[in-house]
Amino acid sequence: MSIWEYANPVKFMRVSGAALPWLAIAAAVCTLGGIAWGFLTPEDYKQGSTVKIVFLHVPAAMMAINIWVMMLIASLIWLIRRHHVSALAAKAAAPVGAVMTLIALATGAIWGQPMWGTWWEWDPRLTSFLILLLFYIGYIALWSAIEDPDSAADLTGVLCLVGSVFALLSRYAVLFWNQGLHQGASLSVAPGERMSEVYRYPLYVSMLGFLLLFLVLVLVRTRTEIRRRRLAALQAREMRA
Amino acid sequence: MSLLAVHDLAVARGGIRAVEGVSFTLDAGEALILRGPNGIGKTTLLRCVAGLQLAVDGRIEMAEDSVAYAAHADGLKAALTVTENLRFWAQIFGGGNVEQALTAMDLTALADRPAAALSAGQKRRLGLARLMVTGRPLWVLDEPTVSLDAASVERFAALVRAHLAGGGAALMATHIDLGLGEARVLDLTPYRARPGRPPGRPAGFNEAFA
Amino acid sequence: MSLLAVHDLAVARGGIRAVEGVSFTLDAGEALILRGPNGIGKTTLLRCVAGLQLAVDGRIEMAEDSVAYAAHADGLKAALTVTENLRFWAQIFGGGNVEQALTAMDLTALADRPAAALSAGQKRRLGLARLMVTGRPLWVLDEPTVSLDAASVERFAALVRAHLAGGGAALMATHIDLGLGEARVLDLTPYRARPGRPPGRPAGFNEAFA
Amino acid sequence: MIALLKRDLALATRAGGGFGLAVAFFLILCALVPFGVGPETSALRPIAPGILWVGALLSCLLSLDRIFALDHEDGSLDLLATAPIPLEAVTALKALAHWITTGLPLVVAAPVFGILLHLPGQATGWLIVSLLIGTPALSMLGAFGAAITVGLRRGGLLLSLLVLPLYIPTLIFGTEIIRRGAEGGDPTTPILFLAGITAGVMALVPFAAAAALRVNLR
Amino acid sequence: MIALLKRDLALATRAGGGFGLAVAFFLILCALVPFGVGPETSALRPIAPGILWVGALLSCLLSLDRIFALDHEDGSLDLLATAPIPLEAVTALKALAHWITTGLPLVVAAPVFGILLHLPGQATGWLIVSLLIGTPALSMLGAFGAAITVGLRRGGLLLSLLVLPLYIPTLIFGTEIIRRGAEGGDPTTPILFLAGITAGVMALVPFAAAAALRVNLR
Amino acid sequence: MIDLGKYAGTVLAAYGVSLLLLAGIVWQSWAANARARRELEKYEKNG
Ligand code: HEM
Ligand SMILES: Nc1ncnc2c1ncn2[C@@H]1O[C@H](COP(=O)(O)OP(=O)(O)OP(=O)(O)O)[C@@H](O)[C@H]1O
Ligand SMILES: Nc1ncnc2c1ncn2[C@@H]1O[C@H](COP(=O)(O)OP(=O)(O)OP(=O)(O)O)[C@@H](O)[C@H]1O
Ligand SMILES: [Mg+2]
Ligand SMILES: [Mg+2]
Repeated sequence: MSIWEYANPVKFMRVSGAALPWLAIAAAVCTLGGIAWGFLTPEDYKQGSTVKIVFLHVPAAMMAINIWVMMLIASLIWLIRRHHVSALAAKAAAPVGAVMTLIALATGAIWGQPMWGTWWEWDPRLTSFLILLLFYIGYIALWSAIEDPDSAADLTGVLCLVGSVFALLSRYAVLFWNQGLHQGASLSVAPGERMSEVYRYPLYVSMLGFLLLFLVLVLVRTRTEIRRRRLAALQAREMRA
Repeated sequence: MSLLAVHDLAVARGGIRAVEGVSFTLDAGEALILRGPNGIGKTTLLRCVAGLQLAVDGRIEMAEDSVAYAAHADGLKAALTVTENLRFWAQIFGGGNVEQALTAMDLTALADRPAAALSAGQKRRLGLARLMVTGRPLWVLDEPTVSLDAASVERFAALVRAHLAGGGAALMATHIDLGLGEARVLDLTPYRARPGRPPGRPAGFNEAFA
Repeated sequence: MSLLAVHDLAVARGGIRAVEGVSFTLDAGEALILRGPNGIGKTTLLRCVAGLQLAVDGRIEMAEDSVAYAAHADGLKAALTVTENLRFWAQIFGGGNVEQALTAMDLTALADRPAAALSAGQKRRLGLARLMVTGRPLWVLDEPTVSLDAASVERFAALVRAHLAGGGAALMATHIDLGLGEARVLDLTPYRARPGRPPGRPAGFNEAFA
Repeated sequence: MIALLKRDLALATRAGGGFGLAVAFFLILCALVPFGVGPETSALRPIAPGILWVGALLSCLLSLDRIFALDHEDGSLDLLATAPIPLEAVTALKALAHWITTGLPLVVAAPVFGILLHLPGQATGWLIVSLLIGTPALSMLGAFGAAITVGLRRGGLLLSLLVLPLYIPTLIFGTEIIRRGAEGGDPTTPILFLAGITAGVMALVPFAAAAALRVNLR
Repeated sequence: MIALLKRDLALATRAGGGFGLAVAFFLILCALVPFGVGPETSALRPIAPGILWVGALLSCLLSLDRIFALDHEDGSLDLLATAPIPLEAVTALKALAHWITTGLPLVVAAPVFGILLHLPGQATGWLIVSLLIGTPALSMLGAFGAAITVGLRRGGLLLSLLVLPLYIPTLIFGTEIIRRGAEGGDPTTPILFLAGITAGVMALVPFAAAAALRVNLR
Repeated sequence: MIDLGKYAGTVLAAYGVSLLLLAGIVWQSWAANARARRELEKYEKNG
């Protein structure tokens, strides 16, 4: 059986419906467990208790990027193979990605206040995230503006493609822009290898939790979209008859 | 030689099939009139033939670049004069005699008027004159005589006859009588798509999830 | 008692008079149908009566706030449901029973659908239901049966008859048969405005400088 | 009357209503300016109030053409004109609905976006005050511009051109409030002027807008 | 092909075509900013390149919705799609026409408006260079956004929202050219980047835009 | 209760904001799904 079969709405509904309860439990356990564990870790000698923010910040930042990549893949599948469910999955993922980006931005900003003495700095990495948020907003806005679902799926797919290229391009432009000003004085975050095991394991759990949470949310939201489409389809057919 | 051959065509609008199983051929010198109640899918079928949308099923056989399409919107620019409008389309389609088209549709007197100052019927005549300058053999016309008065309808019929006599063909959708007695008529009512999930690829979201 | 009296009316569109010298009265319980070729000025006259534009000449006598106007555009919001659309207009015009209007136009089953999901004919029915909730005695209708199928046209005729029986009146412009045999018909063709500078105030720039 | 307001709010928040687009545009503008003028706090801080105000103005501007045009296209405006509500009230209500769906969110969002531009903390309060007093005038003047251009196809750019000059006094007093307030000065005078402008606009412009609408309807 | 370009230019310069509106909008924007940030030279000079670029960007933006929408409404787009010109060429030509009627006038006007913002003299040349290289990309990306939103009524705000993020790299390199040039540095690198972006956009975006148009036509 | 030191406000704010946002998207997803299911079932029942 090929993976493409799951793009059949009926099969998708059946399989996702069966998997969802277990996934939801796992997601809840890992997310809440990871966050709580992180909250209980000891203070860092340098960053104090603010190190606890990493257990929200890093998973969210990671997911923010990964979700966009997933949307890109789903859009490509739709544009090339015309699997309707994958178009709806891309639509379903976008708000989740936007929220993840917001969490990364918000926790980063809150963290920056004690660490850097400012809420916001036009550091390349932060700036790239702001730009990513803009792309999410545009994508979501386009989906909600177009009434005809077939056109909406195609047009948002094209936008996702072009947007991905420009998101990448913007990242390089931003690197050029800010380093062109103060050479090398970038506010880079702590390198990973300095992180001790006390922090590493809760971080892994939390990252897994965010990933599972994303999966659950995408499945639920895709199911919502499928139901809405089905209702609209039945009504349209009745109207035509 | 047939200018257009349609085999077992199914077309969809709004993600749902409108008509299916439509087949016909159109030879040089022939005219075919599509009829059917509102919403059966005449416009959709014509747009498929014109290449503006894809057929869901079936085949359309014809030479490339042989279609001239005309619908309710005439593609006229209000700020340009009658001649300018016509010359533009002549250049885009590569050829076509503008003067001759103006004469045929009795627009010579209005040649230097901006299109904004034309009445609805005059605009429509200009839209039909555009067909002549495309130099294309197959005319695909969607309700071509909307808002024309009786004299202009006759003039239109004469125009189509001349086109047919010159080896062209015409495919038209209309609700009213065009005064083209020799044209074949195809009523689309029996081809209305059956509801229910059809086999094969769904036409769009609405069919995929119905 | 006459609901509407029009005396020697002249109306203008695009700065030029369309019809002039039109007079008629409309009593409670009466319907009047305006006829005439395209572009004669039916729509313009109706908009004058509805108070949307000023007459160039002549008088229109009627009680204030007695007109309900309905034209091609139904004033429906695609994003609102059928009930929401209707309730809005009922509230704006102060009163009117929404349920009853829904029932009369056979829209109860569709009450919770967004207007976007209605077919053209259903939209038209909703537009007519709007007339009922205005509670106004004089209906001014511009081509009310466009895109209605035969059954809906009959339903519309019944609606108008009920309105007339209830002491209302209707002024309609149409090209087709509405199935209202009892209605008077006024052909506007003889009232086409004579070209040339009319006496009195010019209707607009185009006339002032002609 | 309330029904009209409620409908406009409902339409704005339903799918396709464009609620939130103005705020998103505002965010983009605030993000673009640093790309243009450079990321240094010293460059951004002094211009932050001005940029925020100009940004709010432009965001307001771009949503104006919806005020009447959609109602014009679907015939609602004809029907509203024959309804027993004066057209002046209709314009005022529609401007109010525009303010609630556009101006108010901008006021709420401005302090957050101020962070991006390193707006000094003590200026934030004055930013909110000035926007709160000033934006109603923006919506009402915008409704006037929208009423004038309602009959034009794709008249968005012309609308901007007509309306922006009308916004200048509001902009001047609005930023003056923030500047004085942030410097610890007394912003009472510009506040009074701004409130005066807004009050005057609310009282008089509906009549002009209704007149323009009547011309466009016939 | 030439006929299409000529027609679009003729339409833009006839009555109602909106030629010059973008420059007027640009002027108003440049005039508004000093009201917002204060009139001092010291305040305006450092931000002048950025403001001019952002202003040019926004002026370009507001005229975008005309690129395809008018042709869509009157049916010309259907006819162009059936004409023996590939739709990719149509989008590229329309973007070119937009650039000639909007981008080029902005390039010409920018140095003049730079005076309003106290742009330093040695920066003017670089301003022109950067705009000349960058604005074609703005028009082409704008045509892409216009193609995506052509079916929407009153999609102007959404169009801006989609297009502005795509403008970011152009904006960054454009202002970087001026900053480096004015400081006497070597602007070759940003010039090369900007030219590269423009070239890439011109080569690839017409295909995306034509694909979007095809979706909207069916 | 664990001691967060001088950064208590910072840490709590970060956790608060994040959990709020997460709860928001979870709730919205769930509510929308429930609503879609209800409407579809209602339609399918009414024929
Ligand atoms: C709004 C602001 C911020 C944003 C958008 C942001 C974004 C990011 C991103 C994208 C990552 C990389 C995640 C990955 O690739 O795994 C990251 C990691 C990290 N950030 Fe931030 N950040 C922000 C502010 C801050 C601040 C203020 C601090 C603390 C001083 C901080 C500390 C960290 C740390 C410690 C990591 C983990 C690095 C690693 O081990 O990979 N961030 N952030
Ligand atoms: N934008 C749309 N979205 C969804 N359905 C549509 C859309 N446009 C048309 N339809 C539907 O598609 C079907 C076919 O429409 P089409 O315009 O081809 O009919 P037609 O035969 O040309 O009708 P007419 O005689 O009124 O011109 C109709 O049932 C119509 O309701
Ligand atoms: N916007 C306009 N500018 C100039 N002239 C116009 C305009 N709209 C209509 N006209 C002209 O005004 C005259 C009256 O038009 P009106 O719409 O009242 O006609 P009508 O009798 O309703 O026609 P129909 O039967 O087609 O509905 C027509 O000659 C028409 O060409
Ligand atoms: Mg049709
Ligand atoms: Mg009429």
